Amino acid sequence: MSTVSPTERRLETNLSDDELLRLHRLMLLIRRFEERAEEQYTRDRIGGYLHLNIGEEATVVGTSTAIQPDDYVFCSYRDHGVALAMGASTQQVMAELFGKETGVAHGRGGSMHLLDVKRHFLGGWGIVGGQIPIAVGAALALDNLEKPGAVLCLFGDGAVATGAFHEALNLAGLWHLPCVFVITNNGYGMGTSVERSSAEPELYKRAAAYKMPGERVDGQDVLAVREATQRLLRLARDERQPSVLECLTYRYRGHSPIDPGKGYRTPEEIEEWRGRDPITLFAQRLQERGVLPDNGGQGIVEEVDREVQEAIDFALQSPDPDPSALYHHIYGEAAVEQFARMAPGAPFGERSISPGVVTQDTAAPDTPDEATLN
Amino acid sequence: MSTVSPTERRLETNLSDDELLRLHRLMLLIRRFEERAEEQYTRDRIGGYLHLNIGEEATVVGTSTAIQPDDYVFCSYRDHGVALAMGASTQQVMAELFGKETGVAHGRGGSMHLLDVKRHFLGGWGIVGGQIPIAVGAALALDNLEKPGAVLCLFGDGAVATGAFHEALNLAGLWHLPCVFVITNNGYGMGTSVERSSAEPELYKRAAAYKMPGERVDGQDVLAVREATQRLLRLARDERQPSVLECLTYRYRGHSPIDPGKGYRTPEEIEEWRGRDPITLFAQRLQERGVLPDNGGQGIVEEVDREVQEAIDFALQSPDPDPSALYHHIYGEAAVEQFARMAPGAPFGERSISPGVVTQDTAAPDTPDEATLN
Amino acid sequence: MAQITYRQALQQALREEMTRDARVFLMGEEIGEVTLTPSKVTEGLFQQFGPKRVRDTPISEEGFIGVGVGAATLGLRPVIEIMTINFILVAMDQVINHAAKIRCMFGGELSVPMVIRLPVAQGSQLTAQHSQSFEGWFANTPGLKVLAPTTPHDAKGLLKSAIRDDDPVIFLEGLQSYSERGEVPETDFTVPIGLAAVPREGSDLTIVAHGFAVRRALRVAERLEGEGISAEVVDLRSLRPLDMETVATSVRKTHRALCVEQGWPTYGVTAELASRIQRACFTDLDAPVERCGGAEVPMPYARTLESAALANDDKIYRAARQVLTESGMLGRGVGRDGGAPSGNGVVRSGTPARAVAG
Amino acid sequence: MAQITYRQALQQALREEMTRDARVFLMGEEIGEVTLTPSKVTEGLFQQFGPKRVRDTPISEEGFIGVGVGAATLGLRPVIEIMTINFILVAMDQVINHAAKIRCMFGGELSVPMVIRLPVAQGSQLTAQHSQSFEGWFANTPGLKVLAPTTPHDAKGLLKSAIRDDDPVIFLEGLQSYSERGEVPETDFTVPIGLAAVPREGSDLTIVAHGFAVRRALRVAERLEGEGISAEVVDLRSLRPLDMETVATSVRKTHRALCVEQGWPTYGVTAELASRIQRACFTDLDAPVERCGGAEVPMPYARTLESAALANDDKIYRAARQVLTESGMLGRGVGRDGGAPSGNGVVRSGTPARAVAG
Ligand SMILES: Cc1ncc(C[n+]2csc(CCOP(=O)(O)OP(=O)(O)O)c2C)c(N)n1
Ligand SMILES: Cc1ncc(C[n+]2csc(CCOP(=O)(O)OP(=O)(O)O)c2C)c(N)n1
Ligand SMILES: [Mg+2]
Ligand SMILES: [Mg+2]
Repeated sequence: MSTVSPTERRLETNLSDDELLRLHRLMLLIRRFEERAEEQYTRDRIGGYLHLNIGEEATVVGTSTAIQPDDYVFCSYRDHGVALAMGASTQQVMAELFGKETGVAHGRGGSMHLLDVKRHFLGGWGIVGGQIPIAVGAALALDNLEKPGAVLCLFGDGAVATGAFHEALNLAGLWHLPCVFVITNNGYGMGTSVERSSAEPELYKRAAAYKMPGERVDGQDVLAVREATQRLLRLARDERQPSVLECLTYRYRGHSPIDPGKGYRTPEEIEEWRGRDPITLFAQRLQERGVLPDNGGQGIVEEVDREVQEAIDFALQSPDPDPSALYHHIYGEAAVEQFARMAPGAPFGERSISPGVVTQDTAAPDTPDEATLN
Repeated sequence: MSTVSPTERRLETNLSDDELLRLHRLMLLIRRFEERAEEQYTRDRIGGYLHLNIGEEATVVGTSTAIQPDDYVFCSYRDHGVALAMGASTQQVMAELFGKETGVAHGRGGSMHLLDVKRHFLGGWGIVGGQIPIAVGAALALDNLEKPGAVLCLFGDGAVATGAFHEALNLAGLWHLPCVFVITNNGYGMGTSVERSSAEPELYKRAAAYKMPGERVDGQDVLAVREATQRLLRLARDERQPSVLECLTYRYRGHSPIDPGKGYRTPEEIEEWRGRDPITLFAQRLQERGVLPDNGGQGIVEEVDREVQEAIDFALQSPDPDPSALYHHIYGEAAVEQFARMAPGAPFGERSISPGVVTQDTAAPDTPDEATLN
Repeated sequence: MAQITYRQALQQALREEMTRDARVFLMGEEIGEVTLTPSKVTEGLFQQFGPKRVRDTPISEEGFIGVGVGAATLGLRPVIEIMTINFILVAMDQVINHAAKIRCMFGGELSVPMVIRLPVAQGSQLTAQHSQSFEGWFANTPGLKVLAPTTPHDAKGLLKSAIRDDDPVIFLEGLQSYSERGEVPETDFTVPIGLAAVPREGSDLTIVAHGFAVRRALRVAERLEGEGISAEVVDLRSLRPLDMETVATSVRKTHRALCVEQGWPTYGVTAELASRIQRACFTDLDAPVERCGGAEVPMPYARTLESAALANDDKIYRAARQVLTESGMLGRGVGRDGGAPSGNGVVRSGTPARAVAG
Repeated sequence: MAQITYRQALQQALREEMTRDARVFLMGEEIGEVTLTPSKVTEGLFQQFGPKRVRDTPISEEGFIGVGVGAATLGLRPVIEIMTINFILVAMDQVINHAAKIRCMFGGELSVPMVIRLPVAQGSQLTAQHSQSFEGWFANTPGLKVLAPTTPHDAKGLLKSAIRDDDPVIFLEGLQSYSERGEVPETDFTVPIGLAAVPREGSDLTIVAHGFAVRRALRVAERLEGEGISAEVVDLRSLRPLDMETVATSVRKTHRALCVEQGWPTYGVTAELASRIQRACFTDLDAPVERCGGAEVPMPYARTLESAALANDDKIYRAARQVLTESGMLGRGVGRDGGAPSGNGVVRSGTPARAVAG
């Protein structure tokens, strides 16, 4: 892992105290949310994969809060933090992890596929690199529709090796699309270090291949991340110049629950990064400035604890999706008629035991296009 | 199309006269071979696609003749020139275009899939970018087997936009594999100019993304191309340092017979490039040095004409593959027994009209692995 | 009604939909500034609608199909042309893991109203990497719809339906059909998704096919008519959804079925058809459902080999005679000009029996 | 004979073949320096054979499968692990357009002795992009062989055969099977490619399956036995080549067939099986061939939905009873604990008849 220059302690910013506290609170919320999610996972209330942002909060919050209302955000399966920083309901996010009908994806997507269309968070995606061309497509839509706004596309260091990354960045550069590509470089893709996955381990330098500006920022410093993201988003919006931002950060946990995260990292390395914990660092700076009380803002901590506990309670009390809704949300409404001649019940329709019953897409808005466009 | 600096006319080289004449003769052979192939195509003796190197002879010959006996060469479907420069039999190459059993691929591959395993020419490939990872795989084999030698991988400017390019170059750079990536930049992928396909139109600069050296050379200057290729192959062989070489050249013809090649290029542009014809340029230099007689080496021209005519005669007289051999070369020998229980004639085997009869792979050597390794 | 080509019909559909709905836009290689696609369907549209509505792309199928998916999630209606079906292989992840999954995995909160146009062809000596027909793979994928128009009429009507549809549609075009002519209404019409057509009625045998194989089936039916055999042809038009009602109604009438495809039959489209027909018409069949497709080889270049590999009229004809023979309608010979069952080693033995071969 | 797990059996095969033949090498993500693959099959091999024989890769499936193809053309024998089958979608072009085509399109002058190991699983709440089973697409592709061992014995014997084979082999592993134990000879043995197995004999019904569905079929057969029904189970072991002899011999004996798969049945593996069975056993069948597979939806996350989507034991059991009922062997009810045919809207009507619904 490349070392990063130590975060500078000055707090030069024109953010108001309230705004600063909001960033702090979001980072705390993510940390707490994920610690509790981890615990719920061991209690078997959450299944499948569970990829945690713990340790990466400054990068997550610094990027996601840098957007304007017209912007859109995409990220990988490591998406809890982004969803929360984008303002998605803590309760509905937790409910999604619990696989409940009240979840942000109605229990269909789980941990990896959070989203909040109203807040322009267009999802967590499970195939490494897969969301990058899709994000570029969103930028193209803004361009074609002559909308303001830009797209923020987050992905990991591991995704840089995929063909999808390359094709997408070339298209964005070629077509001058408003998109900022953020590499959340936490040093590893599963157990593979950046040095073992990238011929050029200084990942931001890849930008030059697409004639884009590329820069690197201390991903533990929420304000530095936020400032850089804001600047590059402006460049995207105002000059249709896409760019690459590499944030150097670290995940404290393993890749997912089955990975203890230790086989490929030394205890010293983990300790070193913990010594630069983004929440602690920012809290210190806020205290120095007098924004946070000296007790580290115990009130906020308790508030966040309560919010997460309420989310767990909400999730627990929420209904499971009804098995009869299995065939909802597979196709749009028109499919009911289109599939009628192969469906069960039709004269020569499905006869096997688990046929494809097409039913109405109840959750989709009547005009999903317009709904998504806001 | 980016302009290239004019070829310098000095003939500084330590090649012998014979060697210089050999390069000249190869370029002539390719030009003549393809002109005649084009004519045979209009006479319907050749079918499918036919992608011509005409205009690109200096790049083709300069690269392909730079290899050492231990090296391997891969290229795209625009492969006639490479096959001939690699020393494949003119007759067997023409026979392949005619779809004859005597062709280099026994009539199975046609124009796009020439090869000559003995001479280490491992093929013309039809999917843009597809051969690049495969070439890296050959380099990996050399590495794993601790063989000397390097791999020369040719592809077009259009291939730079593919994910395969990116993934392959990253792997080669990461693993320090002996491979030289040659971009035959003829300005266009079909009707799309480099400026319309690549965010960074100076394609050699892409090398930096993989921490490789990248350079650009005048692709109309056979000696310059050859020198650069030799140097980079040495770097690959001796220091396991892969690299990118961009050769600026031009195809006089359209992409393939159905494309007149005019809708996207001005007559002026075409004329300009014809004014820098690689064969004429080299002939002039050879004449200046006195290697070629002042009549431009009419003897060589006639020799080449004869060679190509003989190839056409050979192809015409060669037998078509027998339809009964349809199922040859699909699988190795073991398949005959493996597929017996679904084959026609088996108790419950194939009953449809065009079943998959597996028959012995007669052309494959008994131990293809060792045969290919030489 | 005007007689126009399949190509013109598709172009009309694009032009009309682009005019009707500003959200519709095109992407693909060589579709715009110059039209060097084999289909030539988009000719003139760049000039009419400009560079943002008709986007020429680099050779980045995975990239620009992904871009289409993203644009669709924001409400645009991309219509993407892949030069031929063969090149979609580099983009399968975007089609299968993304386009087909999005509506479900996001609980209906996002949708992908996108059309991917895929010209399909076998033959013309295009060889192994350029002569494939794996549309069944898309038809195997929930979340996708798969259409395959055969006539100019259906080409226009179905493409319009596909563009207006809220789901990702794989739209298979017959590369061999672009110049075929047919009647196409000048009105703004659509052909509904999910209905097969019966371009020829008959009483002795049902031939089920899609795409270019339908044209072959029709020619074979004509040839059979000359021999006093009445064959009905079902043009599926849509592989997913699949109109089993039309197929089964026909087979229930004729008692015999032959399923034809251009691609490789083993695990191919005809497998599903034969399987469903035996299920729906178990007691109606006078002979096992027969299948006919291309030889199971990567397509070879040489003409001799290629024509042996294609699912050509003659093979379909012989397969048809075989069904009729097996059902007892014809004698054991394979008919006038059919000769021996085939030149490629098919050993037939009437109704299956444990043969000695071993 | 030693009782070892499926995982250990595969690992033994790799270790033995790597020891026997210096040309064999491994590639894949997370297979080496640390083993973070779900399969964990390669554990310890990096330490034993070093970084060139066990190559950890970046996330570049298209790239490193292509690298495998290239290394194979030069005579090496790559064995590539893709973390799960789902990720092969980014590399389809290298598998289908390259590995499968090379021998033919180069007239037999090159070959690709390569194995691609693909763990397959449904369930465990891995959701839409991580819970697929499209092995039929490979089985549809001439030039490939497709194996699917179910037991530790076959896992080892078939992997060794695959590595020694001169053609590209798609090797499907059951992600749910890695910890299952079974007897595996300590000798150097191989299981020949192209032969199905009959892990359980019976006389009333043939259940044909591959991979993890075989284990389910065996459990269902046991349950049926308790009800006096004798089911035979055919474990295909290989999808391409397909051992129709074993399948048809069984069906000819039992007169009833049920084909089961974990994936989506429409245009899936069971389509081919049912189609071939009706062809080979037309006069032997007492009921139409039945099929059972996963629900045709992208796999949802919630447990309630996921378990409704999986082709679980209960569904297979009910499908088996259905075949028996239709053949007249059982009464019209669906049996003791089967209850109504299903909770998801299947309307059954005995032998197919033109129903009124229309
Ligand atoms: C195409 C593809 N290959 C493999 C995987 C399995 N996989 C899931 S996450 C991951 C590592 C990704 O690392 P990185 O991009 O650095 O993101 P991080 O997990 O560190 O946030 C891998 C290999 C996948 N999801 N998609
Ligand atoms: C993946 C893929 N997409 C599209 C094509 C169709 N196609 C064949 S050649 C070509 C242009 C390639 O241009 P370039 O790489 O510059 O090579 P050139 O023809 O100029 O030698 C295209 C688009 C293909 N063969 N493969
Ligand atoms: Mg990472
Ligand atoms: Mg070019």
